[in-house]
Amino acid sequence: MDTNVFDMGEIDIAWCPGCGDYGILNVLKKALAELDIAPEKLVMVSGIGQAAKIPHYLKTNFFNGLHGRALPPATAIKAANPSMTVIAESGDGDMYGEGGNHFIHTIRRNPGITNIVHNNMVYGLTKGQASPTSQLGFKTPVQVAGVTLEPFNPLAVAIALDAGFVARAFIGDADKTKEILKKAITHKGYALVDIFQPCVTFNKVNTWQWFKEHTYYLEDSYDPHDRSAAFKRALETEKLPLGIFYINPNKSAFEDNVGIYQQDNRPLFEREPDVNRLRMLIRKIRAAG
Amino acid sequence: MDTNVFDMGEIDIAWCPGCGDYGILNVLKKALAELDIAPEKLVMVSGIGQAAKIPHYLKTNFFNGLHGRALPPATAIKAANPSMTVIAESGDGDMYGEGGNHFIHTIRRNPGITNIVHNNMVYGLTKGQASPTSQLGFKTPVQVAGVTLEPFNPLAVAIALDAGFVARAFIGDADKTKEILKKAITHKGYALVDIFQPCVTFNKVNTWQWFKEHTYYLEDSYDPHDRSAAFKRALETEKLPLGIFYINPNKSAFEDNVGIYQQDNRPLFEREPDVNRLRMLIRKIRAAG
Amino acid sequence: MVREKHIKAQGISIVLCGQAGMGIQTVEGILTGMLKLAGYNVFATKEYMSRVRGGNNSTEIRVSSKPVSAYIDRIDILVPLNKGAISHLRDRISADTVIIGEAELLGDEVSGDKLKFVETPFTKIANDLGNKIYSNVVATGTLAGLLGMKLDEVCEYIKRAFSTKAADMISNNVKAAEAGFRLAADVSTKADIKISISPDAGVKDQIIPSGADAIAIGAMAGGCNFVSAYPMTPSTSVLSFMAKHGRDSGIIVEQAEDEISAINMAIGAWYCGARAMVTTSGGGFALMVEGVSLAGMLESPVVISLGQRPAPATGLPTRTEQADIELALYAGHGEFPRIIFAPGTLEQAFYLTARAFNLADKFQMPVFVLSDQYLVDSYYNTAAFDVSKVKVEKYVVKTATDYKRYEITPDGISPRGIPGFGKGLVCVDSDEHDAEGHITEDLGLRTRMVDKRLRKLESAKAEVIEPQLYPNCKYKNLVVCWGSTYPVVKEAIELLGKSDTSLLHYSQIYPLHPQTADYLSKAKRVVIVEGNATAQFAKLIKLHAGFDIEHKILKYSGLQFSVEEVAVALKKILK
Amino acid sequence: MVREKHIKAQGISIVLCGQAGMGIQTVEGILTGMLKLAGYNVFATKEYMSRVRGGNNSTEIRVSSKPVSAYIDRIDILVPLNKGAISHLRDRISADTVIIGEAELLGDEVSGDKLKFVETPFTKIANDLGNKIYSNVVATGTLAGLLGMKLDEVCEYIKRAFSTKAADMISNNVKAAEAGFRLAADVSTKADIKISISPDAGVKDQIIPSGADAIAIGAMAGGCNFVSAYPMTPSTSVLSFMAKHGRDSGIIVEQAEDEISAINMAIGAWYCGARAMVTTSGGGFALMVEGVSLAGMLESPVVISLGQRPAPATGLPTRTEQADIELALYAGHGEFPRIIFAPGTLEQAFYLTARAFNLADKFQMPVFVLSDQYLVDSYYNTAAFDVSKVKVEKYVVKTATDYKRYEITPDGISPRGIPGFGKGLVCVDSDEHDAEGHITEDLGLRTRMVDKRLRKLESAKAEVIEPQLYPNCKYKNLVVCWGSTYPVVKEAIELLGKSDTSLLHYSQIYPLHPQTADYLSKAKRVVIVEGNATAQFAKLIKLHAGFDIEHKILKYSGLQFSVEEVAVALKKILK
Ligand SMILES: Cc1ncc(C[n+]2csc(CCOP(=O)(O)OP(=O)(O)O)c2C)c(N)n1
Ligand SMILES: Cc1ncc(C[n+]2csc(CCOP(=O)(O)OP(=O)(O)O)c2C)c(N)n1
Ligand code: SF4
Ligand code: SF4
Ligand SMILES: [Mg+2]
Ligand SMILES: [Mg+2]
Repeated sequence: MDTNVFDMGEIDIAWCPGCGDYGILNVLKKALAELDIAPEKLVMVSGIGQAAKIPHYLKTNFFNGLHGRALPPATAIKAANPSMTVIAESGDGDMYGEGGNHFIHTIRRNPGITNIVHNNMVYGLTKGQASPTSQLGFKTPVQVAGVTLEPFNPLAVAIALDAGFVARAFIGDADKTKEILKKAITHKGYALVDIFQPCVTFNKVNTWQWFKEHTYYLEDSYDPHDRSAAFKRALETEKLPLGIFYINPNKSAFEDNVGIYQQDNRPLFEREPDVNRLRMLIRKIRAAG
Repeated sequence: MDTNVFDMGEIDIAWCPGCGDYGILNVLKKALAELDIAPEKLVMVSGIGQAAKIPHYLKTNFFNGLHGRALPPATAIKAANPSMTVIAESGDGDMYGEGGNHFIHTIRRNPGITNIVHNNMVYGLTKGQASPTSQLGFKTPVQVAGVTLEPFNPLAVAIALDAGFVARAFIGDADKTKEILKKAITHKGYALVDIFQPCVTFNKVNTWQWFKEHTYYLEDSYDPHDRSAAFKRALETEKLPLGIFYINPNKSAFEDNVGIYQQDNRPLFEREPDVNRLRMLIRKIRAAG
Repeated sequence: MVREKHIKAQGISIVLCGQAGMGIQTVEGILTGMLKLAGYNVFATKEYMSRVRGGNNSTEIRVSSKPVSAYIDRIDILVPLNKGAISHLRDRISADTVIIGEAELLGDEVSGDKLKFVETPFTKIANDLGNKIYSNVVATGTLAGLLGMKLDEVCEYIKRAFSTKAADMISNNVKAAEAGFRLAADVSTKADIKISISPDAGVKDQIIPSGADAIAIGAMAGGCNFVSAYPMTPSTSVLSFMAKHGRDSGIIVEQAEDEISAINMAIGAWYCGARAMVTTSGGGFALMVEGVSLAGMLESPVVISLGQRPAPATGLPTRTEQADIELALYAGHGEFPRIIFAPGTLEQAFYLTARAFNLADKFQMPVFVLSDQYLVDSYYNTAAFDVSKVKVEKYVVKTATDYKRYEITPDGISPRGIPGFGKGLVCVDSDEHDAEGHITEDLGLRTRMVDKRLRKLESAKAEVIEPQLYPNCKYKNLVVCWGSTYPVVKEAIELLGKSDTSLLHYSQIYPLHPQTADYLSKAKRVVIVEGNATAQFAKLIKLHAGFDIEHKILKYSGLQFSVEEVAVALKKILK
Repeated sequence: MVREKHIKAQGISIVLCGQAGMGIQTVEGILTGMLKLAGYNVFATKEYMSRVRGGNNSTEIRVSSKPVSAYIDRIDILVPLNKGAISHLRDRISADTVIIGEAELLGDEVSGDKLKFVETPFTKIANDLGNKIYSNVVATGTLAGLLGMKLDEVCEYIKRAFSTKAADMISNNVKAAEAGFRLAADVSTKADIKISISPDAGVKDQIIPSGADAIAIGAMAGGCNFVSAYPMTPSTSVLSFMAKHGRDSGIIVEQAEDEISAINMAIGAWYCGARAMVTTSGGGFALMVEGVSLAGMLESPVVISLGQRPAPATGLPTRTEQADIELALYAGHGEFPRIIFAPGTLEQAFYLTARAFNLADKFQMPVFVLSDQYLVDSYYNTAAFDVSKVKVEKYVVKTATDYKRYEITPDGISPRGIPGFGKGLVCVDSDEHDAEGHITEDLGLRTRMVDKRLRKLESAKAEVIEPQLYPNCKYKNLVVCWGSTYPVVKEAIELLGKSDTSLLHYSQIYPLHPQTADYLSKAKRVVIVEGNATAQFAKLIKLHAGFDIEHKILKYSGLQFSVEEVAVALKKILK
């Protein structure tokens, strides 16, 4: 499929020149096109933030909801119509801060969605406060003496929760990021892709250069099926590994667990209540005798 | 100190006969007494649930707040007056379900509080729905076909978040539980103690017997300072280890990081605004020139 | 005399009282089941503490020759199961109340000679059968006997009720019931009561759902196929019903990690073509307030089944109140329309919940079904809900390539497409947006979008349900109420027996019916009855109908109104 | 003529317009700083898009011989910095508007001959100095020159403003300012404008805070020592101020993981003796609704600084609106009292925020300071806040061993102890509780506790702040407004020049001042001005004062009212 099916034409993009978000947008379009996912069969779900504006910049169905709340609607959308490809995409503050509880429990629930997080280690849209992934000592207008909270390690937490697919990318490397995204999107069940994305305006510490210097790829020989090993790699801090940390292929997806698609694979919108069954049910209430 | 300083006298306790909650109450009182923590210097903070009723059953200061919201007020209480001993105690649903986001971020924030979780793998007060720690297949009036969500592993997640103290106990062994609690309470910074507590009314699977058969203690030789090793042990499921999984002694507590107690250790309630400083500040606004 | 007459007219009231976990529910379940089956009119309601074991809970069962559906204070027969039960109900026990039970269990509470106590050896009989657990069935038998049931009907029912148990369990239970039944004659004599309630031919074909059942079935009839919720008393019973019967009916029922997730899931589900509902109570709903606002902005349908209980905060988890109107009405930042139903009967609970789905879909706004613990937990026989009267109205359109989700239309309603149905793209946005659903900072467009959203309220007003006037449309005094208090106030007015006094019951409280001022200003005196402390519905009426109701009967103890107390309060005002 | 007179009376209005990140703020900051220092009355307000770079933002700066504090539509001098700026402001540009800038940057937008455009080579001059970044300072110099400032004052200020930079940066900036200053004469001639605004002796001793600054300093003066918040426009500036100045003043400022945590932290902090505040906006506040109810039940003080912006949902993040009254008023399940302030001036923002802490502490209830983006982001010179006028009133008691947190008292206020202070234990509970703070199911006590909590509202009513009447207490027409619109409506009434028309401004909107009906019924015609679509304050007045305001001037585009539009709308109504 041609990438340009996702093109919006001449639009005004609200991101700063030089921002890593542009790269993620491009890579995502390419990945989708290469996977032949038609715009009408895709739903982008996002929260609020700079990253969360991404659905406005590619041509597809989208649900741009509340700050921190992309995962619950994404889960429901997938469950209501499993034939759709669903991507939930937002920033680090949105997904790991405001949305932290959904992050944990969506992983447990394991819906067939791809969760892409633009990790710029800062709150971009609200002008530079610390995000959960901000590094220790990072100074901001609110964290005036520097961040003292332990940075949130999304990979380690996802592995602790036995997420089915856990990966990290750096948008400085578009090709590899695209390959990771493609694998994530085709993974059955929940897939996390945390993408390092420099915020050139509000994060003067974790710059393009910094990410380049502080990342490297997991070896080709690395086996992502060992949870404890994956955890150990996720803890590395001197240099941050990139790639697919962990895959658990043995999990069934939420939309399969809800138990209504086994006999009848129609999405919910095509269904009508079974009036006869309902009549019987009404008769049966409290009719123990 | 005598345990009876915490006794409430003749009161009506709302727990079911045979519930593990009684044991936790007793052990807690003993631990506190042995640590010589006076009732007036202690604040118990809880949410809502059967476990969360515990502050009503021992004589001390308490803040019995909202379901899922024990940790934020506990953090603030400790920060407002670091000389108090603060214990945040609730059930598994309260702490890991409704309160999941606070659980994550309180660990990152690392206030000097002890977080005790009554883990009965069920929602007791609301009559038997699944909790985040309910085991796969566990049937309830809401999870009619059995739980399909991956059980929440609080220890693995806490270790992933680099919590300073992570332990698990089983109230079937009061003495060892007491020792663990004492270490947790004296730990500087956040300490998690997840306590297996049979719910005799709504959890007919994870009974006293079941816990007895499915738990064992970490070896004496086990070193709780290795994070990856701790993680590995936290993943064990055939038999669930008990004891102190992980200690990180190198973390500074939130109340020390807020930066106001270094020069002046008075609690907030003893302080008055510095009027002269304020006058100067008012003069300085937008007076760049 | 008067009392006999009243019993004749309104049937008998039996109250069971004991600790949580003692088996009140067994007696209640079997008794109401067999009575209903035998064609008696039955009503049951309970009040209980927020604990799993212990405490003092009670259930009232009314049995009557004619339909009954309201809580009364009067206790004709009391079955106390433990010490504390009698003091718990002290205020409701009169010299005429027949108390049957075991002095040994009840202690000195029954020793007062003002009490009409008849010793009934339930436990002894049970022990003779080999296990004291049979004592509940013995008591059930006694009550059945007192009520004039036939022994074979009783035995037959017991057999069926325990049919899944072991053979000796079944036969022992039957024996227990028989033995209990035989006690009845003795009680009747000793207590000098004679109850003559006749079965009602119509009852057999009726059903006997609780408020929770009615709401849940209404949702199913309304095409609900997605429920996301977090457990919270008193809303959990709706959730459990949907869970139990959902899967086989193709309904997804998911317990969310919290209420925020629940409502955001529900909105996502509607976006993708499902018909979704959340069930919650005040405190849980408080967490959904941002989500309600999201529904307002996305113009998403969403059905919110909100079971009220006393607040603020955790309040009294298992009690009842009507204090969340204002919260439902004003929840959400910013301005956007909504609809609020407040059923007063099981029938209304069924039809209005079904209707909620159609209106939510049609007007693309949040629709509330405001119930409370009293409504949800009470049940009585009522005509079988007629599913054929409910049409699932779907307003989803198949999109064309140039589809625009937020097309500005005269009535404010934009045709609603869903992804995966048609050739168009469906774009919804929580920011202010243009017709295509894209973020805008065009401030003129902003104003038009606000206007568009608010216009939908005008459309919704055209379909407001009329308040119910009872018994006459000519009245001097008008008693206004809403939601669950309907049967109570209705019976109170009957009890009062003033032909110049009518009742006006609202089962839709917002938008307020446009003729409200007409109804109210026709009366010489208007009284409102509400289960809250600040007369919230009266305020709504003042605001939207410009009518200031002078007399207020308010209750906020956590207990529902009783027929008698409403009658007494009305009498004082209308004297 | 008229215009000249107006400029004389009300000073001149300069508007800067460009993309985010282009340096509007630099020009604005330096210009207002030097003007204020030189003794001019200055007012500045901005409107901006929700983006970090690009788009079209503008700042209005009014400079005047007498105090000004309101937004006007009129633009006397426009400095457009990019293509799009002129069309962005099209509606506000008149034939008299002098536009200075660079045709090359602005493209064909300036080619229309209806525009009074004067070419000013800011960039060229900057490039000559070695870097185009100096162009903003060149423009600043030109504006300073046009306004009649003295060159040495300008240079002096520039030097100080850049004093932390490298020496050549300082000198280049001074040169840039000088060069710009010298352009002014040319502009003056070409555009045929002469501005004569005189410094005002009083201004030098004044301060020039924004609304956010005023709220933050008010909080500090009120003894605030704990702030927990989650960033959200437009409340973040209060949070940042507290963060910047907090530590050294012994204030704990913590960014919470979400708004739920923020309010629960704040309540916990008060419990332990802190004086805590949360700062948030509508969507964030929506998440605090359960917490507000908790404060109601615990009888916890809590101060909520709520900056309004257009909603529902994400709405227009960086714009203004007054549509969250009802949300603030009814937030929380169940019934309990609260207080809502809505400052209209910087002075009110300061004093009322300080007062919020005292009242919260005294009445043990949530107290809101309702602001909005317009108030928070605007600034002007005002008398220095007098800290000595603010007393930190603490109502905490030292507990005795028999201390009972919820002792029932005649005024509903129980002495509030805190843990660690005294011999007693302090037990607070979100369930309904007894005097000791323990869970109760005593339903009589429940009723008394509800009554006790509601009684506090009566106490709070005794301390309601009077609405401000301006200019006369004799009037035929009365214009009612609240919150941030005060200066705008005030100036509109001055502009209107009708001596029979007065303004009534509410800085406390709940409880509503008891004389409201008196004020309103004295007028022949009453008009309300509100920045929302459904006239929420008018509804509050209808409900609590029983007065139905007929005429409404409402705006909900996301922009604040301008003086002119209020004047025009009033004229129409009062004709
Ligand atoms: C309930 C709520 N709280 C706060 C906000 C304000 N807000 C919008 S985006 C954002 C943070 C954005 O950070 P991140 O998610 O990291 O995205 P980025 O802008 O960095 O891409 C915040 C705090 C909001 N819109 N809603
Ligand atoms: C906001 C909110 N949602 C839901 C509830 C209802 N609720 C009270 S306790 C509870 C769960 C209790 O489970 P857990 O925390 O495991 O405690 P346990 O009773 O098992 O000790 C729930 C769902 C509530 N009180 N508040
Ligand atoms: S603020 Fe940062 S994250 Fe946002 S667009 Fe600009 S560079 Fe990107
Ligand atoms: S319901 Fe379960 S957890 Fe609660 S008291 Fe009873 S046994 Fe204990
Ligand atoms: Mg970010
Ligand atoms: Mg539990």
